[in-house]
Amino acid sequence: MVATSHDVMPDIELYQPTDEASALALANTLGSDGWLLGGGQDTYGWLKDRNKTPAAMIELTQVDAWKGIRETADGVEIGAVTTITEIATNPLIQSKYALLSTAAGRVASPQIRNVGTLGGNLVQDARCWYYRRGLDCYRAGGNICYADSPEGLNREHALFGSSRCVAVSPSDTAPALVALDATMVVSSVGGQRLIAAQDFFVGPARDITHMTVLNEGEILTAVRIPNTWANAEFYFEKVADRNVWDFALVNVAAAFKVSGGTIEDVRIVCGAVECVPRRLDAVEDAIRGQQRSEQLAEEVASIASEGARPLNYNHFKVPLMENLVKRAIRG
Amino acid sequence: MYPVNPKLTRRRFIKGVIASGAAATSTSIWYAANGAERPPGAVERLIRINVNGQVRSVDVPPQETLASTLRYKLGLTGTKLGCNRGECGACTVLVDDIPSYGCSILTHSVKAMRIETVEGLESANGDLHPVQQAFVEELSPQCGYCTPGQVMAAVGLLRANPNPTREEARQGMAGNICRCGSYDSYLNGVMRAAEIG
Amino acid sequence: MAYMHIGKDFVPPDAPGKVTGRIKYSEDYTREGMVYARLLTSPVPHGRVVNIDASAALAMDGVVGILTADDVYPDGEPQSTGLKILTNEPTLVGEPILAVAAVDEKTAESAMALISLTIERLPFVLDPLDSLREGGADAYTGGNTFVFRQGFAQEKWTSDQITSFQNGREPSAEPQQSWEYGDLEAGFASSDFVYETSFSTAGYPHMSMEPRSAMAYWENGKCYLHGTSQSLTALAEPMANIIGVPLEDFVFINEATGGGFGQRSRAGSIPSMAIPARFSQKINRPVMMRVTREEEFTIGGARQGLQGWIKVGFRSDGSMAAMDMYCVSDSGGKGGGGDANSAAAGVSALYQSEAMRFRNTSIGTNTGHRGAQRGPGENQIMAIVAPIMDKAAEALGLDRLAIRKMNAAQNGDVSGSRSTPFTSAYMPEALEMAAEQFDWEGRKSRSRQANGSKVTGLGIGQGYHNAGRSGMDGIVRMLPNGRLQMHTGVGNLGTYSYASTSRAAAEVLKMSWDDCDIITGRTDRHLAISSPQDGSNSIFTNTRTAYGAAQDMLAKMKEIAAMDLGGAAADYDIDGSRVYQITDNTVGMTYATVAQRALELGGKFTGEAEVPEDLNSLTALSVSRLAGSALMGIYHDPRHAGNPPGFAVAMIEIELDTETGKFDIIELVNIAECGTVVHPQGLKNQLVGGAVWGIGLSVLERHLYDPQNGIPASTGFWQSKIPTYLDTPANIGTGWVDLPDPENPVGARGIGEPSMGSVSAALNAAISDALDGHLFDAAPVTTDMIINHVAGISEEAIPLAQNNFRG
Amino acid sequence: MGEGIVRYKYDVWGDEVILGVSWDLLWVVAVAVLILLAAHAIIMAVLANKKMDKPSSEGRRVLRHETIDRLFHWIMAGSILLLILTGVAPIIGLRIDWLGLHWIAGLVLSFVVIFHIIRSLFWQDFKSIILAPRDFGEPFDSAKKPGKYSFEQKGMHWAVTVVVLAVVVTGLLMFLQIDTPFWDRTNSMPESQLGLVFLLHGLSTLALVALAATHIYFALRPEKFFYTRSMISGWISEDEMTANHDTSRWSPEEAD
Repeated sequence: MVATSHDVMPDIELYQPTDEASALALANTLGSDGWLLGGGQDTYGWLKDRNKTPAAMIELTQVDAWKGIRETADGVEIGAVTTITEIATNPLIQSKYALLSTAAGRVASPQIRNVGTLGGNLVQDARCWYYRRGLDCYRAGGNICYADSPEGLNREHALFGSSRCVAVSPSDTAPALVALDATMVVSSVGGQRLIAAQDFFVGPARDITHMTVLNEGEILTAVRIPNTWANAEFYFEKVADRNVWDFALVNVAAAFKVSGGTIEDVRIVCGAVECVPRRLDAVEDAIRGQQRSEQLAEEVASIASEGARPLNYNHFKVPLMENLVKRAIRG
Repeated sequence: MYPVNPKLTRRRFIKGVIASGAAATSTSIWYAANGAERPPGAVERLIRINVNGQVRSVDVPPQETLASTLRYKLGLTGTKLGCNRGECGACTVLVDDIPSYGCSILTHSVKAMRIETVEGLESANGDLHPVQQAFVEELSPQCGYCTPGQVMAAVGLLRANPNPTREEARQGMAGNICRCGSYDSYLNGVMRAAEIG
Repeated sequence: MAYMHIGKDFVPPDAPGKVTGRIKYSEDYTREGMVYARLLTSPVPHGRVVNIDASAALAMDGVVGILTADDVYPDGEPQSTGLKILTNEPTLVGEPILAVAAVDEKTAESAMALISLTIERLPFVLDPLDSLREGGADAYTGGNTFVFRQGFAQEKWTSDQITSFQNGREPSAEPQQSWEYGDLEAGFASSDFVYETSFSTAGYPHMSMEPRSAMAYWENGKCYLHGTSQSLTALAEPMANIIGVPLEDFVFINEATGGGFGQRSRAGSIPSMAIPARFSQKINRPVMMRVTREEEFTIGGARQGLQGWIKVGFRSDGSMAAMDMYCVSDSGGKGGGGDANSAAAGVSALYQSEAMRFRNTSIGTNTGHRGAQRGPGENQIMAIVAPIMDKAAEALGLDRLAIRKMNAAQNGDVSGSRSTPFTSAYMPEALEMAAEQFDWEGRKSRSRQANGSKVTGLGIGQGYHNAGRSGMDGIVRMLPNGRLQMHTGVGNLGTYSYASTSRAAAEVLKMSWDDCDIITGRTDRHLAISSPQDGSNSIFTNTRTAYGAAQDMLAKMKEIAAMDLGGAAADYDIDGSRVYQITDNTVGMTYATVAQRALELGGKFTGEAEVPEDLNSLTALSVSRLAGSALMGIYHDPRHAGNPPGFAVAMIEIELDTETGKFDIIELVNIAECGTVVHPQGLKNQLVGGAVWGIGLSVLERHLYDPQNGIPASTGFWQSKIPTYLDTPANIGTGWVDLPDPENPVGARGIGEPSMGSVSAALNAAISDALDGHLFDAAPVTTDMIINHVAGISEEAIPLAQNNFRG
Repeated sequence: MGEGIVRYKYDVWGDEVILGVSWDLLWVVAVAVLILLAAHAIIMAVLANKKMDKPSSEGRRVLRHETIDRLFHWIMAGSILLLILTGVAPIIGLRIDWLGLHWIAGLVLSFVVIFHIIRSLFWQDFKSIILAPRDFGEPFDSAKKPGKYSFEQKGMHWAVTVVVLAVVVTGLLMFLQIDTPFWDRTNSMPESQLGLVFLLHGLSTLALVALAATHIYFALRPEKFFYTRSMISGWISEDEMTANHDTSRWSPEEAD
């Protein structure tokens, strides 16, 4: 449907369950015909363009059980339909997990943060413009990638882990949650499963048409952040063309446990360089046990981009990624 | 010769129509179809919404955006559509005091909430809201198309933070594009509104 | 001069309506029985519609009709590169082919999927150099360029010529267009520093906030069109021609326009408004055509991209001895423009090069509609030239401010191909004022200082545009109740110039602003012609007409007073809405009384006789309809002599982070040199708005097409990167020189465009400064370019490519 | 069933082009093959009551397949099974990193197929596998015994040949359309052609799935199992040879 500009919401049914059981039942019954609706900030464009044509929307934001931020025995649990603004401004998150509140504060624009949910930010679809235009590319179930070709416009695309599709993970909160060793709580009528944040996202090699491991009928209902990284030293930075709305060219989320200047443990995760948030294990290994310093940052930064396979127009992401890692280590 | 829109287009379309529960019948456009074949549990079309302090009854299809309801059902055309994609802010309205893009929110999602638009800001005796007054005094608007959105964002901002610094105001207003580039003048307006408000 | 209104702020009558949402833009109207049209647009970058089968769509419930190019052009489409109402020969993706009307938009969109469109695909090209290359595809069916009065033609260079150009050497091909003054060779021979480079500047879309939606209906044989434009009356007559309705049967209604930056000035660049008009005529229902953001991108116009070569020579004192410029201009799939020519004229005006040569070839590409956009040409080239000026200053050991002063335009100077004298020019004063406000002397030592990964860069930029026209008309009326009715044809595009220019009339008549009404918003209010509101000309052009019309009224009032109270007209003066005898101010009559007398007297006093003969047709029609209704002041403005320049100077301090390629603007001042200030708040808005636009040009905005398929990538605000609050400084310093221009009765000249060029130039210069004087020779300079430069990566960008973000 | 045999998509300009085969057919093929083979198994079980004599595997052994050919067969079998497995995984929703394995297996298959073609043309008894008109009478006349290969075996061989060649050629064309360690994809094939290639690859895959299932089924059948053994160890017994083959048309060497 690329031939012409569509702009009006076509007929789509809407369900507004107010309890978990009916929401899960609806998700189960409707399967792929049911569109899970959080804040809708990555929904209405698809629908207005008629590039996605679900029969119905299941609004999740009326289910109180999936809202809000709760302190738990071993950390904090955030309901998946909690708004990004709430996370960015929540005192508990700000004090213990400032990495997440900072990242949340850099998402899109104030109004999008006011309505958009954490779950929506995590499961949002790829932002590759070819895909968004409704072209039948690999990610849309087709047999071609328009971005990964000699003349394709791939300035914003992946350095790593591309397999036919070169779209990147667009989320700002996802790298933060991976860095915080968060766990995703996924529910369905069949029960609940817990998935480590790192395993929640999926690249094109394993599933080219999805960004997460959620199956039909499953709903991301909460995110649990363990105490492990509470009050650690954090670093988040996002570099985007414009400072509002735009998705990261590269972002970095890092957590450090530092004692006497020595890095005891660390997590460094980059977004927008791969289809999933990219955990930089090699850098982590290289700096664990070392003194956190400018010099260390300089030494190990190049490890960050090892294995990068730049496309025609995204070579700049290599130094940018290295620089952001450098800045994270420098603190 | 390349037929651009052959039979498959039609098939995809028909599939879409059937999927959306609105199989084309021969009577009064979509309304009958929508009304007759609604699955159980789906939202009721006839709703009452609180807009600018008034409760209004209105027939809203499940998929309708708030901006559409306001503009085309309630005649509140102050809320503008600049992009219809949440990329500009011209449609900003307040939902329970929170600035939100009217183009990117369903009317049904906010039917239990207080909706305020630019038309609802003046006092009963016709006095401009302090933000509006300040925007006039600073001549913040240029072409004016983004102005209702800027006004609503500013009102929302000042309700949450009555005395913002200029930097806080800038961050708070950031979800509104002004193609004329009047940001400086709008910020002057916000700061003045905070003074007179 | 002490003015009553000129130079004073006021509340423009539309300002309250803007903050309350009460003012109406075209899409805010509705009408009984209105149906909704949506556009089916071209899926291919170049093609020919072979067949349209709409039978299934027309059979659908709720569909009212379709309108095709065959309906609007029964005798065939006009053969030009101009945008068509609808077309069967699309030359860009998204060009409107047909419209469908239905009872609601959703139905119209659904109906579109039922229309079977058969299109023959034709070869397409997205970069002018690809088309210029031998064997390269042509954007149009008849060639790759359109020669005025001659038609389509084909322009080809050899591969060697293209490659040599891409490698930074002077193009050797014969240009389509050229001019020259001075002795170029001698100029370069006498130069102590010569810089030569190829450069490129990207085109990008206008993206006015309001999409060009329009609604039309017919009533009693008259066509009523609710539209959007940046000119009101200047657009009306040609719009009537496009629709095919006599001017006297056409009513154009346009109270407010959601932004106009060049592409809503003339009817030819917004013919889509004729779609609802013709559709309504065909189906006999009011038709609303809401235009989407994506459609606004494709047909809403874009700046031309320039691929050029430039060579500049400076003498040891810093004076610019010679400038040679060769451009290949991207004319897009429709439209075109004179950006390259204006760029050269702008350099000539700003830097007063002693010798100069300009050459240009315009080539079509199957990309978006092109045309004039805020400072077309000047603003792109200033971003290229400003860093070169700094390079020269560095090479010659001069201060960067000093080299600009050395070349600055002053009273008596001339510029351009015809060595036209300025009506007045005070660039040195503007530079001085900017330097003072910015504290250039205090800041200049911070240049290139590093603080961690951050480096300070300073930039000075100058902007110019020819900013004034003449030859338009003015109408004012005095009602018997003493209220002044100013019938302005100036459009309301957001500059408030419709109001501020009208104030010249109030000034002449020394009237309280409260007693004045601006009559505008729709042509059936009988308005005077204005010039098209592009080229920063409104303030100059239309204060002349308002002033002249008021002078005519003043003369008539004195004549009536003399007739009734004795003496000669010259014996009378005015104040407090009274005409009185100079010798005895108790003898006089109020404006209201004069107006009543005028109605009794009729004839020339009420516009029923002795109407100026050379009035434009639209003004003449208005006058004939107003005749006899009130005391009238009617004026036809003669041509002025000279070039009224609009000048601006900007200074910027940035802190550029070499690790991220991002920068903060620490300080930005933008100073106007535009004659007498008429409306300070309006001028300030132009200066801050121009600054935001300048930032967009220099670092952000883009216009992307997929090189493989010709489909547009940047159809929304997101991908076209319109600057936001957080990409622009929280404070922008402004100021103005405020010296009167002799060719304007209130001393005013325009400013809208130069206020942008100054900032785009200063910012590019500041970035270059922060990077040790590195010249990108391109605009925009984007984050990735800066990162690549710092990292020493040369990305696989095609040299001079127009169509990728690398530029 | 679903959308028929062919799936369509829109190309970048909105034209309808072939996307590939409808994978619903995978289930059709799977079910059809299962039914047919089950039917065959039942019939055979019924016939088995008539007590057919099974030739003894003891005694003198003759060489049926040389080591190199057995190696070829098993490499080919392995690669095809891996190709089917990795190719089908994403279709049935298994989230595995399949593409690398798939093209490596595809390359292996391509090489061994080329090897086999060359070897069969110059070093093997090519005639033994040729389907001659007289072979078609074989199933209807129990007196007629085949040479080295039975009619069914020849049929299977040629069916596999055609299908494998189709899958290899289309596979190689598709290989050019992805990034590999050897090259970057060029996007040079028009979308309509690309779709055709995908369609042929898909159709041949479906055929291959059916053929592979059939082949494996027969390989495991007790009365044919000595052939499978011969593909592992190379020999069959003289009894098995004389019971199933016309020794005037096939006189193999004695096995080691």
